[in-house]
Amino acid sequence: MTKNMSVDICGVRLKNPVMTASGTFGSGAEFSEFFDLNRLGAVVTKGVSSVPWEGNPTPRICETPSGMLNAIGLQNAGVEVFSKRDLRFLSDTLLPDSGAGAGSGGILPSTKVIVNVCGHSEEEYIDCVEKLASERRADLLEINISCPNVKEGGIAFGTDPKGVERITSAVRRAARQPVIMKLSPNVTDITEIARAAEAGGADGLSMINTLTGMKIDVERRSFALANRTGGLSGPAIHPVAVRMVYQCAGAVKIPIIGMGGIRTAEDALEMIMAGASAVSVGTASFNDQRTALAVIDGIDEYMERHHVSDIRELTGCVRDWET
Amino acid sequence: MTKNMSVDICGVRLKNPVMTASGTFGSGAEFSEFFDLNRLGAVVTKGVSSVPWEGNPTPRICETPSGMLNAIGLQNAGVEVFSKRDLRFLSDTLLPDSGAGAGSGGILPSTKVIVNVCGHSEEEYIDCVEKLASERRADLLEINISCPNVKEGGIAFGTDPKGVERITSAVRRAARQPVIMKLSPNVTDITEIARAAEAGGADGLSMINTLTGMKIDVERRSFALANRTGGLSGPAIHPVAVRMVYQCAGAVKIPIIGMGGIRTAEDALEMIMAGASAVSVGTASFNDQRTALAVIDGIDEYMERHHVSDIRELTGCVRDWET
Amino acid sequence: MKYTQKAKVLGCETIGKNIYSLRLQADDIAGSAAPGQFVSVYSNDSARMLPRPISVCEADGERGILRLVFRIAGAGTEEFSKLREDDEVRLTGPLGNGFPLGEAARRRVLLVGGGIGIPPMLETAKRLMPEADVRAVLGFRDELFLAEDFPCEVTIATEDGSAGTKGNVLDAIRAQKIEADVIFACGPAVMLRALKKYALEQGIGCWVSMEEKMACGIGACLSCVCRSVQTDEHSQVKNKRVCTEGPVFRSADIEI
Amino acid sequence: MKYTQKAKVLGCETIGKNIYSLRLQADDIAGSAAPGQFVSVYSNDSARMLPRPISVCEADGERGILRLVFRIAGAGTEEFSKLREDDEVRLTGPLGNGFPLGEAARRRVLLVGGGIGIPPMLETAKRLMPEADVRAVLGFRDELFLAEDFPCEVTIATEDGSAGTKGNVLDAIRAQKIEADVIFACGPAVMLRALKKYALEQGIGCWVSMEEKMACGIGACLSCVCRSVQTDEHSQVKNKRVCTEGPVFRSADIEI
Ligand SMILES: Cc1cc2nc3c(=O)[nH]c(=O)nc-3n(C[C@H](O)[C@H](O)[C@H](O)COP(=O)(O)OP(=O)(O)OC[C@H]3O[C@@H](n4cnc5c(N)ncnc54)[C@H](O)[C@@H]3O)c2cc1C
Ligand SMILES: Cc1cc2nc3c(=O)[nH]c(=O)nc-3n(C[C@H](O)[C@H](O)[C@H](O)COP(=O)(O)OP(=O)(O)OC[C@H]3O[C@@H](n4cnc5c(N)ncnc54)[C@H](O)[C@@H]3O)c2cc1C
Ligand SMILES: Cc1cc2nc3c(=O)[nH]c(=O)nc-3n(C[C@H](O)[C@H](O)[C@H](O)COP(=O)(O)O)c2cc1C
Ligand SMILES: Cc1cc2nc3c(=O)[nH]c(=O)nc-3n(C[C@H](O)[C@H](O)[C@H](O)COP(=O)(O)O)c2cc1C
Ligand code: FES
Ligand code: FES
Repeated sequence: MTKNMSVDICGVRLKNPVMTASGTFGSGAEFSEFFDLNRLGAVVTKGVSSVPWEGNPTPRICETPSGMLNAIGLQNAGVEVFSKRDLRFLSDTLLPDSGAGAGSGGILPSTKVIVNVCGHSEEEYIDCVEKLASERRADLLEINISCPNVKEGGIAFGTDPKGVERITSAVRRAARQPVIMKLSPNVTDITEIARAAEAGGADGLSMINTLTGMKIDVERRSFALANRTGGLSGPAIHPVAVRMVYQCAGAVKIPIIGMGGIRTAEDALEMIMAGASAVSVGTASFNDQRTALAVIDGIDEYMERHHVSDIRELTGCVRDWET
Repeated sequence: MTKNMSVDICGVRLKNPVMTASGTFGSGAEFSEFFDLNRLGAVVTKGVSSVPWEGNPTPRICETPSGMLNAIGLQNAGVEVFSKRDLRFLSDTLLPDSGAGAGSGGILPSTKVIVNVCGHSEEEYIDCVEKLASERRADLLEINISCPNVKEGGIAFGTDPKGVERITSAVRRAARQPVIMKLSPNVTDITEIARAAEAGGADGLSMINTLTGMKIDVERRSFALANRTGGLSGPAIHPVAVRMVYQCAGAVKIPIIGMGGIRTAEDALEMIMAGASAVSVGTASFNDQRTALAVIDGIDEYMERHHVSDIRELTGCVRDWET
Repeated sequence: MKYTQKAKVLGCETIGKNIYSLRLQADDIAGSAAPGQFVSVYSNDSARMLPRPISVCEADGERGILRLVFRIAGAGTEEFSKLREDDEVRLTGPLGNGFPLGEAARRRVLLVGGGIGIPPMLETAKRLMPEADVRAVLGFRDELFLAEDFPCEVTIATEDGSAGTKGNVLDAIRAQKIEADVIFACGPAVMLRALKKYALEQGIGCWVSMEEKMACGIGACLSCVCRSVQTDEHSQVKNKRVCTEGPVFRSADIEI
Repeated sequence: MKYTQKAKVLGCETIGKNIYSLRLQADDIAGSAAPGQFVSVYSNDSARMLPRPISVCEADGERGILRLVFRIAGAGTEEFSKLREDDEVRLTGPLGNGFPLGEAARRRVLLVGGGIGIPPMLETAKRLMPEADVRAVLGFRDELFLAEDFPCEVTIATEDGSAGTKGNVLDAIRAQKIEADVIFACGPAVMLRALKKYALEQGIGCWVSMEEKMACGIGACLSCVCRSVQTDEHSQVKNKRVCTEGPVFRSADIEI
């Protein structure tokens, strides 16, 4: 059967809807020892800021049932080194569009690069986004306004609709690439935040970032993380993520990249059926480096088995239960 | 070593800090085939309303990684049958206070009964609470303002601070027993809700109820639950619950009953160290009927091993990580 | 009396495509299980919190051996299919009501099993014989399983016609002109719905075993209800718990 | 080259209180592992997402056999302790840098292992001999394990004095007046801290193997950093990844 798995996100064509979640995949170099990055729809890079960040003290992570907490604190080498080293690596590694053809016999798009950006303040976001403006290898920008581990900025922007609209339009003005706003799930009404981002001019949404959580080491009677709280990710949060994607797909018109606990093709298909145009695999890559590939292959197998010729038939297709 | 495990919740003395989470334990009759309910600090009964409720269509539940979604929809036989049958059963089953003495050689309190109350409207809550006023076997009331599966009332009250304060003071006025407000975790700032409940006169807080989630059956392309969304519970949500208990323990003076994903004594101790005065075991009882007992025994063993003579030494004792 | 116990695996073997037969040393449960009852089987994977309800296929009370026959339907049953001798698995049971054997005494009983609904009919047949006049009609998609274990006369229906009557169990009942005073059945909802209608037409008693997702398995959580015609005494609404009032119901009493 | 592979369990046996020795058929990894490197061991329980880093205790490249020695520290290692012959477990490795064997060539090398830090010193000793002049100091709480497997001269310290010098490894080094040109060590942070100081005093080189919680194990997630004295080239801040720049560091280069 000829099948089309390619999707369009904010005007950028992906060869398939599967990418890697920011911060769980570095810039891809380490994972490229385990599989060919050219199989992915896109690589989403670790959050980058205008200058290098130290991040939080250790312990930065701990395991929880079907998930983990992290408080990396957005350690990163800064946008300059990122451009010179990480984007260069991706340029060298990712092949150009090929004629090997999607179902329709068309062009098979190359693996795209989505650069995740963080900042302590509006100015820092703008500065970083401007420095990325001339980078041809940055196809899309994903703006993290929801990292729970940064005191200033970060989560504050992400939970207040007015703040979200403001930062979105400021970034939108400064950016040359399409802008995807990455939302925090730690809110009463995610659709309000999604609509604010859309109103601010966002080209797309990524959801969800991590749920704020805490673990206590009862033997030591101390927090398990030096930062006290951390972000919960992994299969544990998948039902919350699917719910939020579903809610927002009904509330906004811009495309949604769904993430949160995806480990299998079924998990990814849930997101897609809930309304996501594409998906990211995060924590599950820590359990098996090749998870994203297995998800791609599993979606392909599902489409084959169910005679779905175009993945887009599945986007938002969920219906009520009937006996 | 003589140890005191007994705690005081809103002026009611419990023999130990472990109880059962509402809705996961019926009224205890079914579980009494598996262990002696008199071992528990308290039995918390399934949500009861002024008249019988039908609940939601099936499927009402599904499994998720380290958790489950439920949308029972608060089916219950109504407060009249509840009083005649369930409270009668508990009266007959639970022994009176005994002289078998806590550490101090004092009286060992009997197992208490906490009645969980739900309603579609303020009037229904009041009506039900008034009908329970004369019930001597209802030691405490737990008011569920956070069930996500009820269209009117329910979650609406639970996420708006003004609504929480209003319903709390209305119930407080109508109730003869101490009132514990049960909070929803589906909010941006749980401390705001907790303070509103305290301002309304709540004697204590229960947290957390379930996180709203969704599962999609990709083979059928339909929601896994007839109700579309359901409440996520089980070990998956434990880190979120611990975080919220910790936040609220710093924000209010009234005691907190911690719940959400407790499966082991360590999970319970995390809640206690985060600031909970008592804990409830919910979903984990579905995996093993005797989970609550194992938690009690495990806390006892921990106290022995760490030479903790009074459980209250552990309440809120968590400290920062030191290398 | 319900028991929660660790059971030791005596053997697990495949008896059809994706169908497994698991023999367990489970003294307490095997000693008290009745046909049509089920057990909750718990996963050894800590991410899977809920029990899997599986019917009693055979219960040898004297030797304390329980036989479960199941189809791989997802991760839980897949895990069980990999159990090896000497592994352990935790069970609660026996649960539910079971078939009303008294209704069958000295009458012509028709046991109807469809697909993975066949296993509970085996112990039912064994307990009813020889007092009752027992006949079984078993419906399969294609490949047969368990049919040879039945101690009574067996009529086969297969969807692809590879054995017995081509069609479903009702096609076989009609083709063979099987007469009965009472029907006990387990199988897919469509089959039970057809049997309910058939029993009504024939004016005979019909009991069916229902399925619903379960969390506690013991009547406490109200996950597993089915709609009943009359208001249920326990719930005070028209819902009955499959795990407690069922899984076996008089077909006239419930909506299928 | 790093590999992710399923390894077959050849045997798992206890060699001390809560200490287990696991032998695995893991051709690719065993074939390329260097001493001081580690592997990520993945749980078979789907609720445990993160790998457990375990040091290479022995690697027989020719036969493709890897030996891991670990202590039960929690649910993951408890699960591994129950592995039986023919079970499978997934691994990634070899990971990290390993000890700088070149620094030891033709010199007096002191290998120091404390508690569950002893296992990596075994393969290190085997690879250094006979070229280098190797001596090992092993510190235990009470019961000894692995000490007899070392091919070199071994000095023992026990906290309770039940064998060797009563006290810690430094007490033993001082008591035995052991001299060395270079130290390779693995063990608890307090021990490494003391050795770092000792090496500074003695003016000798010292390399230590560090521990930190890990998520990816391959350098991508920045979970596992330790503080470095100089700005790290990769991170551009004073953090080094234990899984990649380590686990073995020159003690003078990092904060312990
Ligand atoms: C009273 C009763 C008796 C049963 N007897 C048998 C039997 O003898 N042999 C057999 O093969 N199957 C039987 N089933 C069906 C069996 O319970 C499911 O196939 C099994 O639970 C699937 O689990 P899974 O993890 O493989 O699938 P998954 O789909 O991964 O399971 C996910 C969740 O859904 C539940 N679930 C999935 N399907 C069903 C179902 N059909 N009924 C109830 N819960 C379900 C599971 O228990 C689990 O909690 C019975 C069901 C009931 C209610
Ligand atoms: C490079 C390296 C090499 C190691 N080599 C060995 C060895 O050869 N033998 C041995 O017994 N132990 C070794 N350890 C420690 C071992 O990784 C932990 O004891 C193990 O991960 C505990 O897992 P658990 O599930 O039993 O404990 P839990 O406490 O339940 O684990 C929970 C989480 O914390 C992590 N964790 C817990 N303790 C540690 C620790 N000390 N270091 C890193 N992560 C930890 C686990 O990996 C897991 O993700 C090594 C650690 C590192 C970093
Ligand atoms: C270790 C770690 C680091 C992360 N770093 C970032 C980051 O830098 N920027 C960001 O937007 N999200 C970051 N995230 C969030 C993930 O991109 C993702 O939104 C979240 O983990 C949910 O997906 P998952 O459950 O598949 O991991 C990080 C998550 C983890 C676990
Ligand atoms: C099946 C089910 C039914 C529940 N019914 C109620 C209820 O009637 N009233 C209520 O306040 N909470 C109800 N809850 C929420 C639990 O009491 C508890 O707050 C939540 O499940 C988190 O705890 P756990 O993770 O230990 O289950 C229910 C939970 C489940 C799983
Ligand atoms: S499964 Fe809980 S009531 Fe039936
Ligand atoms: S564990 Fe991910 S960088 Fe070291």
